[in-house]
Amino acid sequence: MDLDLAPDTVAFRDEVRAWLRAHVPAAALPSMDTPEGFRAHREWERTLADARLSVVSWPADLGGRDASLEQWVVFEEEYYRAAAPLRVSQNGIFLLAPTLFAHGTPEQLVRILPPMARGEQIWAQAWSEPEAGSDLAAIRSRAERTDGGWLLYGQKTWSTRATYADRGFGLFRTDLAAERHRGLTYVMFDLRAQGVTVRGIPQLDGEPGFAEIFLDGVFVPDADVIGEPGNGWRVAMSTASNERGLSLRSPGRFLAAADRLLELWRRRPEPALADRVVDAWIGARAYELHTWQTVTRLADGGELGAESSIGKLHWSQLDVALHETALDLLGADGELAGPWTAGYLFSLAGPIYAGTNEIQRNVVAERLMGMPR
Amino acid sequence: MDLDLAPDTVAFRDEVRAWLRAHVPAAALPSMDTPEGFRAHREWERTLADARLSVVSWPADLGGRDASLEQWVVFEEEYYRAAAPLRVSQNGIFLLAPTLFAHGTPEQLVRILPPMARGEQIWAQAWSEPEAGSDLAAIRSRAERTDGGWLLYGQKTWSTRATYADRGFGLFRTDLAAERHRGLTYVMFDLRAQGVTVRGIPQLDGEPGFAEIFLDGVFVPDADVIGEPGNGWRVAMSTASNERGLSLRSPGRFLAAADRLLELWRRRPEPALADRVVDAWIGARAYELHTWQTVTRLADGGELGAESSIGKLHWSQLDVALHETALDLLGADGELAGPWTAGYLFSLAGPIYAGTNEIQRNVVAERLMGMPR
Amino acid sequence: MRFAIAPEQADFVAGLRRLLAAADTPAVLRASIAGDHAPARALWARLADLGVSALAVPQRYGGLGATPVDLALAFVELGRAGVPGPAVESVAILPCLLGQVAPERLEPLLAGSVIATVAAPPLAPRAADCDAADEVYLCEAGTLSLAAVQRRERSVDRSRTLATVSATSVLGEVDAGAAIGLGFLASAAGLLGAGEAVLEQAARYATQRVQFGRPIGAFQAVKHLLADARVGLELARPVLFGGALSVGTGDEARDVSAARVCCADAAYRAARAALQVHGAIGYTAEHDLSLWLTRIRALQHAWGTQRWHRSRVLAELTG
Amino acid sequence: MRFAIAPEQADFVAGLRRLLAAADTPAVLRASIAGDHAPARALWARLADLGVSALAVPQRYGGLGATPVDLALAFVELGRAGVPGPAVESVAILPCLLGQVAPERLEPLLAGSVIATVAAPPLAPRAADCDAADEVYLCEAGTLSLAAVQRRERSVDRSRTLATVSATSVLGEVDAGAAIGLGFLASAAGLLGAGEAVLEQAARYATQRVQFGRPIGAFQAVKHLLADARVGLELARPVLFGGALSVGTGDEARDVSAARVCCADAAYRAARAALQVHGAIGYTAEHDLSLWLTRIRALQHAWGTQRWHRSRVLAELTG
Repeated sequence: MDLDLAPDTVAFRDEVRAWLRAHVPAAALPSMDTPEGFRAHREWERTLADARLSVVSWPADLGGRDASLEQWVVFEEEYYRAAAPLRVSQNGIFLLAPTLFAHGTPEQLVRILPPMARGEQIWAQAWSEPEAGSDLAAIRSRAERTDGGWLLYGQKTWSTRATYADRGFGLFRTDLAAERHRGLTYVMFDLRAQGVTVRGIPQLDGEPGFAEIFLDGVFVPDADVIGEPGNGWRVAMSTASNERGLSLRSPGRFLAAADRLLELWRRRPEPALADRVVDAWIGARAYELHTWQTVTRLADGGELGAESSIGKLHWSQLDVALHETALDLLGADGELAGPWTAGYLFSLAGPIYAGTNEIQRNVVAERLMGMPR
Repeated sequence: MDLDLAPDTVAFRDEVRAWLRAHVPAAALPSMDTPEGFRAHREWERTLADARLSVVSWPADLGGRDASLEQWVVFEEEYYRAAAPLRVSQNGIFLLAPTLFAHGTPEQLVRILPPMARGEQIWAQAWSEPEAGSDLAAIRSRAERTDGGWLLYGQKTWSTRATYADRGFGLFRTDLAAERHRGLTYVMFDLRAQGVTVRGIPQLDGEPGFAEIFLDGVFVPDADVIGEPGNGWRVAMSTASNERGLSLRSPGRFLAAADRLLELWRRRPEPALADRVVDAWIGARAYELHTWQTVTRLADGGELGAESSIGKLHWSQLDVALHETALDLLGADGELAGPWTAGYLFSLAGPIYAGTNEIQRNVVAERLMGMPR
Repeated sequence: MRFAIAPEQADFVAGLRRLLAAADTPAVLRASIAGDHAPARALWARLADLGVSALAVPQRYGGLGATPVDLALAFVELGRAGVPGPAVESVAILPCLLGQVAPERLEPLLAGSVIATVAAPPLAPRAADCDAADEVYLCEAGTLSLAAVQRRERSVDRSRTLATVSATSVLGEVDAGAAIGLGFLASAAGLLGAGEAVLEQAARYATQRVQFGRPIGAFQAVKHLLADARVGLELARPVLFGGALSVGTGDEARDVSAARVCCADAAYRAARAALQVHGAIGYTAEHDLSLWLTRIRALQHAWGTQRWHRSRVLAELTG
Repeated sequence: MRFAIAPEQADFVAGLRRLLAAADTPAVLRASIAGDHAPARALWARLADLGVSALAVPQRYGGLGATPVDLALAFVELGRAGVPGPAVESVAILPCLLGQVAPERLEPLLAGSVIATVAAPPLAPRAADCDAADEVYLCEAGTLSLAAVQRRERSVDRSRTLATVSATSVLGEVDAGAAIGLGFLASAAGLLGAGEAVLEQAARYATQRVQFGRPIGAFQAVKHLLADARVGLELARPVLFGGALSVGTGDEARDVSAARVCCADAAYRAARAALQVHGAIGYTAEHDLSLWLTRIRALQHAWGTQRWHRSRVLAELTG
């Protein structure tokens, strides 16, 4: 048992660290939920791609570096520590790409992934619907068979990034007679296509971080279906597990936030809040070590599975508590709009999205602890 | 709106305070869950009764003082502040007596209550059964009709005080064909009668604070049934509401504990625990003020009802948190057996007995907030 | 001992609640967020007609000289409805300050024709809602001054504007303790009302929203989240009025700060529960819930933080 | 980077767990409570045969010189099984102390023929489990001494006896830091194991106990209580082994204390959840659960409180 990075990981880390030091913009980019911020973030993806740092874990021929999981975790840690820009491409690279690697055709891989890696196509997820939030199987949007493809009808909501993104992916009902999980098909579609209407939904901070998508006879060629028609639920579950697991919430994010909290504590110590500050750091460290444990298990051929629910419950609660502690340390300044309140508002979504924490607790109790359904 | 005690309450409080100062034993009595402690506590009940302070809220002709609810709360506050002995008669005076006042015959009142008031008869509750803990309606013990009365069969458990008490009360199934809540009868029985076997159950602290009761053809005369046979559930519910509500957990208990916590804090301050100490005091104060609000409502003819669940959730969690804070303040001394660990172990039962907190939360959500069952 | 509101107080509350229920305060708040304070001013004028702005003005200056309990009752309703500020400042704090050194400035305040705000560093380093106010004051080191805005800052609650201010002309020396104490009480009351409002919204939503074939309120996890939040609010309410009754007594510092601690905690817990029950829709600025959520967070930091009030209670208890 | 236990470590754990599963530790603990330490001694002898008592003894003195990870693995199992003490003292702390000044006293310790305990004021002001020990030491102000019991005190865990001790003969000056650091690690590991044990008991009970016509584990409130406790334990385990790997590095103080904080918190939360799931039966001394519940509470206070370890972590992070 050890926590020593492999020599090539150390070399990779040093390269990443040096590159980030040289290239991360000194001033934060504008919010990616504004038009100018979206453009700036798209350009940043291009800059990353030019250094072959936008999708390090992908194969080299698709724009990546064949980085190991260990290297990926280290990359993320360096990335967050450098306070580099948020990834506007994250829905594509962390949700859609793993699905394509698992279920996509070779043609899909070479067509879809390189422009994704360069930020030329930004992807939005389209999971939820008004009546299907936590209950994804209640999806009503449908895809009707047509010549050479499908016509999409219906409404998606809480579609992250969709306000300004290029393309979307999600599940559509192709067999209306089938019950719940059955008869769903995994589809990629163009957000600029005829029949698509996108309406931004302002979040707590007032910016349209997600959107509603209305689909009225939107044509999608067969080439843009992932996996077999009717098999979308199984295809999506591999993505969902990725969303909840390692990919979207790398420990680097929380370690960097905990470091900022400690910096705040040094400037404004408050003995009565000491234990909360310590617990935030310990919580971030615990998630990092838990991730290394998972990385080792996956490297040994293990699966992420229901244990990803444990990670999600932990980081989502840690993130809220960490930011609450920061706001409390700030005293009267705690209500000022700024990085800490932005991080706080963002953290509040953690216990809700990617499967609410109530559902994650059910998963832990039922699948890992044998409780009856 | 005011919190000013009525003049006669002030006079009563002064009398009680002076009497307690003169009579509360300097050294704590031995635990009432030991034979000698039980005897000592029984004698203390007699001492209280001699001063007409054992059942102040009862009518004068039954040993009380016709004290108002306001006076009763003040009495309890003084009692706990004086660190007077725990009430070995509490199952009788707080659980059975309210039931008798509501549903008993005049004959039962004069026969049962005066010896209860003087500690000559100590009562044990016999609610739970092995298969009926939170789910009281699952009771299986039964009472069979016989000449002039009933024969009790079955097993009761978690019967507080039953190890050394004189008599018990509880629900028995009299109509075996009836479903769950129906066909139950409220019965008083002699713990020394033929056919009764009592087996003490040691608690976390090792003392037999509760017991199992085995009943094998125990004769009970008709005179010892409360209310109509088969109507026991309704009769019991008035007691249960009392158990959860004002009676058993007077605010004085928590105010006194919070004062002791503040005393501990003065001796061993620890800035990192400051907020927990404050919250314990505020929590006790909140429960006191909440109780005054309830007292006013009841004085106006209101009912306790489902709101008692709110009080129970609050005090049971407050009690645990307060004692945990004390143990943490004690540092390495926190594990030493003593008043704080005794109070801590006692507090752990709070979220369990008298309807688990899970059930109380259901009650609050369903009956007070309109959530579907 | 009668620890319940009197019939005439209940009438006042009912009247206020009726007015506010008809006022579409979410729309008023959204206008404030957009920088249009006219709807807020119109609402304030109607509240003034009902006497809200005159509550804390002494009778000798034409005000109602209402009790702290009445003030708290009013602020519970303002908080519940989400009335934009500056309410704590204009209604609870400034009447007491101005009465000491500039009673002539009270008349337009109680009539509701002037809305005012005040900063009181270091406790309240910025004046809140100065964009909606006609007058800005600074109360610092025992001196009350007229003040001018120096630098505007944004609050996490987008309907609030904060500003650092500097004195332009000194009005005189004041004893600020009593005034700011009323501010603490009003702040506690407003938070309790806001907490009650979000929990009611959440409970309503839980009976309507269906997932997995049932209203989500049928799930025990949702029930228990709501129940725990309810317990917090139910216990905070008597502490608020206990604090109101203590104003002017030796227990004021202890009991008013205890009220503020309880009400702010209970409101915050209710807000977190309400967001979790609503799920993603609660996270949107379009949903009214968001107006209360950000406000409840912001107000944790206004007129003393929870930490500041807790240490004040502890000092009173052990000092 | 391989953050997982090796196959030979897994074998050692499996062997230990087999031995302990067959040992009826609840009966052993009940005997200790009754003052009969013979069953505990017999169990200790069997553990010594498996090498447990030799783990932390350096190889040059005939011990196994095991890694801190191995030590932690063993203590997780001792904690899970509820093996009576003095384990932290005899197996983790004293080998390192005695090696410095009295290596001749190591041999019976590693053979398991002598069980020993130690007090280290002010952190550990009393020697634990001295009634079950053959030797009592005092480590104070950098000096290790043989000691005699002065005054016995009871612990909330009735299977533990505590005693203040006084030095009878000085053995020499020691550097106690490394030894006590191993004690912290062992204490963390024991708590993690105890927490895992109570949560497993609770999960088993929840599938068996029927109320309202269903196993109580089908109720969401019970599921969520168990799930939250499980999350705490699952996150504490890697922190424990992270701490073990840091022993001897510059991060030891930070990482070992972090491990102790996580493991003790997670165990305590699991204990509270287990009691709530069991209901009244969990509150009885007759139920085995009670043995773990009181032990987990007691151990929050042994070898540094949670507060002490948290402030140590913070000092390391910000010092």
